[in-house]
Amino acid sequence: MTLTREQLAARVAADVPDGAFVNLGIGLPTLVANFVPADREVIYHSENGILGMGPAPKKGEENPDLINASKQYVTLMPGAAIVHHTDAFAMIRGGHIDLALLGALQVSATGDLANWTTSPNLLMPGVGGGMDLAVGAARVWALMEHNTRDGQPKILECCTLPLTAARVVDRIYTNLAVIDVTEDGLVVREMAPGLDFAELQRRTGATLTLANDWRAIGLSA
Amino acid sequence: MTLTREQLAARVAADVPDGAFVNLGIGLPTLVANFVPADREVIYHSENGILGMGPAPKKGEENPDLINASKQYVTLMPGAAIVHHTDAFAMIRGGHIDLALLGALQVSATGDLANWTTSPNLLMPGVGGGMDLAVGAARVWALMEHNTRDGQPKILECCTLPLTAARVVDRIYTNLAVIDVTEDGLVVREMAPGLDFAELQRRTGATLTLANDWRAIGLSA
Amino acid sequence: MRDIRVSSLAEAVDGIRDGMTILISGFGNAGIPVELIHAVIDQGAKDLTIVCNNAGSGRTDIAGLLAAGRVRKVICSYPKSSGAVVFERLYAAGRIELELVPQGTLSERMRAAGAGVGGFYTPTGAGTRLAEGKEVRHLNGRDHVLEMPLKGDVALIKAERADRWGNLTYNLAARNFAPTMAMAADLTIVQARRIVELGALDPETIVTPSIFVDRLIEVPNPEPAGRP
Amino acid sequence: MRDIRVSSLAEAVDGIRDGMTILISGFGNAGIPVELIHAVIDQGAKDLTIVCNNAGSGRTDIAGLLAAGRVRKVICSYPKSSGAVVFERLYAAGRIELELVPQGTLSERMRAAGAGVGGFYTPTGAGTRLAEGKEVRHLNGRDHVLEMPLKGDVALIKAERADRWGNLTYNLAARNFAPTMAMAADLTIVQARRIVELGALDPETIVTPSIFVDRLIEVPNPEPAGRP
Repeated sequence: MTLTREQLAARVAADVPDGAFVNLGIGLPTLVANFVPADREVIYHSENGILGMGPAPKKGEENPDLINASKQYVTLMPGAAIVHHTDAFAMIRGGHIDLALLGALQVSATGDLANWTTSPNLLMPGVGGGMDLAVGAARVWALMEHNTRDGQPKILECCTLPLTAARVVDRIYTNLAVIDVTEDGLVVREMAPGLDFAELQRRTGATLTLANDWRAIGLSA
Repeated sequence: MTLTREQLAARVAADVPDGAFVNLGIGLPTLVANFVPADREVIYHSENGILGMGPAPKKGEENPDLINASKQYVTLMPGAAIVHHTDAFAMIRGGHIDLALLGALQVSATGDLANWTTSPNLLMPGVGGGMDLAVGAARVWALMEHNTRDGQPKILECCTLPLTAARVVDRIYTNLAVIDVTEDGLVVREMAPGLDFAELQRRTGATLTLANDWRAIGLSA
Repeated sequence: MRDIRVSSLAEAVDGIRDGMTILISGFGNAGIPVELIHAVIDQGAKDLTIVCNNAGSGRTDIAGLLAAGRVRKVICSYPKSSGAVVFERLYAAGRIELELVPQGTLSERMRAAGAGVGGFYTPTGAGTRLAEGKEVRHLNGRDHVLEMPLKGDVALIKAERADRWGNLTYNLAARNFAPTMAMAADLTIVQARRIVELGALDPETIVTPSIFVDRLIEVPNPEPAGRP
Repeated sequence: MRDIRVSSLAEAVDGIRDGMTILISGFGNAGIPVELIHAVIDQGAKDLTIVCNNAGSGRTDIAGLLAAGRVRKVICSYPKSSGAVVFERLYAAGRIELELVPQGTLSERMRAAGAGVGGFYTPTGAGTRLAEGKEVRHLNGRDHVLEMPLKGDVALIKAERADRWGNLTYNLAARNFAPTMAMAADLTIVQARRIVELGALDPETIVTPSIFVDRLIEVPNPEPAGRP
């Protein structure tokens, strides 16, 4: 079996530490916040100048001057701070963000990340803060489907798409597995229930090692 | 005759433009503020994070958290802003300060400034924000006695003391003359009443040119 | 006396010339100085380079400036926002130049211009296409790219409150690039929702100090940005 | 839950080790974290490098740390303040090392450490003794010196108000180096005159956001610095 988007988000959420400063990328990472246990106080950073971002406002209470990096309406938590863009990026680039959850198009065996353009000729590209986050955050977790829609692997020995940053990803969460990027290569910590390692390897474009203490991904969602 | 310290300060003050952002160095420059005409709104910057510094407080109203770069108690003008040190120096280094009035030990014919140490071996030196101000301010005026106590010239072809910054001084005010540093060398705009040019040149270690429209320094103090 | 208030939007943008580089505050639709941009459209300067995080959405403000054919080049991090139809059309047609800069580097380059930093090394972008042709240096165990200051001839800024010296505050996340851009231009022009008496702003909570601001106009009810 | 409050000054400075670099907020006697410095004296770490604008006056706090023989090196812009008798004596005796840095460069180097800048070019100091041995580069028509980030293992910070996340405000010009130093250290330790409820500080007027602070202790009536 493979995880749904919600199951994947819930699995990632289980690992988000209490009290951490976290930046959530656009898409799947944003979904993670919905599954973080209520007893954890996670402080969300948005690169347009918010530290301590809260959930979406109630209908009718949206403030056009209070949006996140994905341009969605948000709220502030008690303890939030507003800063300007350069300071918001000092938090990122200076290594102060504990954890960045980033969507990925490809990840290499050495933790190279490609997540900003599928286009070799950069037609209508947009990079946003992705390169800053990938390079600057203390830990980077990449979230993605394990394979492309047409079945191609997204975990590769070397990325074929333009890089966002080299050697930055610490951990990969996919709908099939949780994989650590280590100095000894890619180590599988968890696999989707019922999946066997040979099948996982077959669907992966880089050599995997199965951890001795691997386990099945726990599904809470 | 030669100008007193007060006369010199008053002469400089007459040239401080209305509405300007000005940083006053320690010593003689600080005295200038006392002589700026009351109808001019000059905005004083202090490198420890004050823009819009006001005069000394009344006795008994001193606040130990409100001091200037010389560690003297000051007040705030309406319109003042408090910033942190790095931002205060961004104002200096980014060229935003219209005018820095700096005390000088020596000034060269090309506007090199030496004002931070008299010691060739740097025994107990202190540089403070002098190099930043000399390099960063849009205009730099050097204020000093024309000669040392033992009669040596302080305006020289080349400074003999360690430099604060090269080619930064725009104008020199001394107790004998007002001298512009130009691409054609040092041009005397004003001389102390009664002083003749030959005498001024004799007391100066670099070649001077007397401006055609030179005049005697007006004494208001 | 320092009093930088001007009496009309036309006066606010007076003197902007063809070929200038204009920094425009805002992120998404928050903090975009709509009325100042429209004044630039009316004013007529062309062949402009604009620096802003996004390349405009809808048909008004930034998109309006692009649609009017005034912009030669856009320097930004994320031109492809939803609704960036005008930019998309011009870019696809090869009628506009794009310099894509990582968002943090964009902000830091402007900060460098404002703070007198002549250039700086950052690991952001190293080993990527956006660093092609740039000097790379290994520092502290990591490849860094040399990035140069990005200075504006003009900055157009939207603020919340202001006084006649030019001290500014902003509203929430509409602050974004404005304080940095205000530092980074030769001529910083501000539209504020409200101009207050000198001394009414708390010195400790002013975000942009007056020294970074050159012209000020009150626009009490600014239009939202990115209208269709 | 994020709650960085600690219950004693000893706990606040726990773990500071011999040989560490400590950034100490303050300019003159404003903003010096006197009680934290005294806790470091009590704690006993030695062979320290301290970074602060001045090298202490009187006999307490920074001067006390110097007098206790704990400091190997001072990095500062202006050691010779009036009353810097302890430093003067140690320096004259060759018992302390001094790295003299222009004040703006000192601040900018710490900011670089906090903001992930790997190095930067500044015209300040070019052609002077303080640039001897440093790389010089001609940029934008002017000589620039390459300056490297200055990072602390620890920062000792004095603040006015704080909350349990570590958001900070300061009092007037006691702000000075604190916000920059708070960014620039691995372990930022703060003494605040008052700790308030989370949410009591206005998000728009917080000066140091919580992400830069690691430990917090309330010191309601701090001693003045520089006592004889």
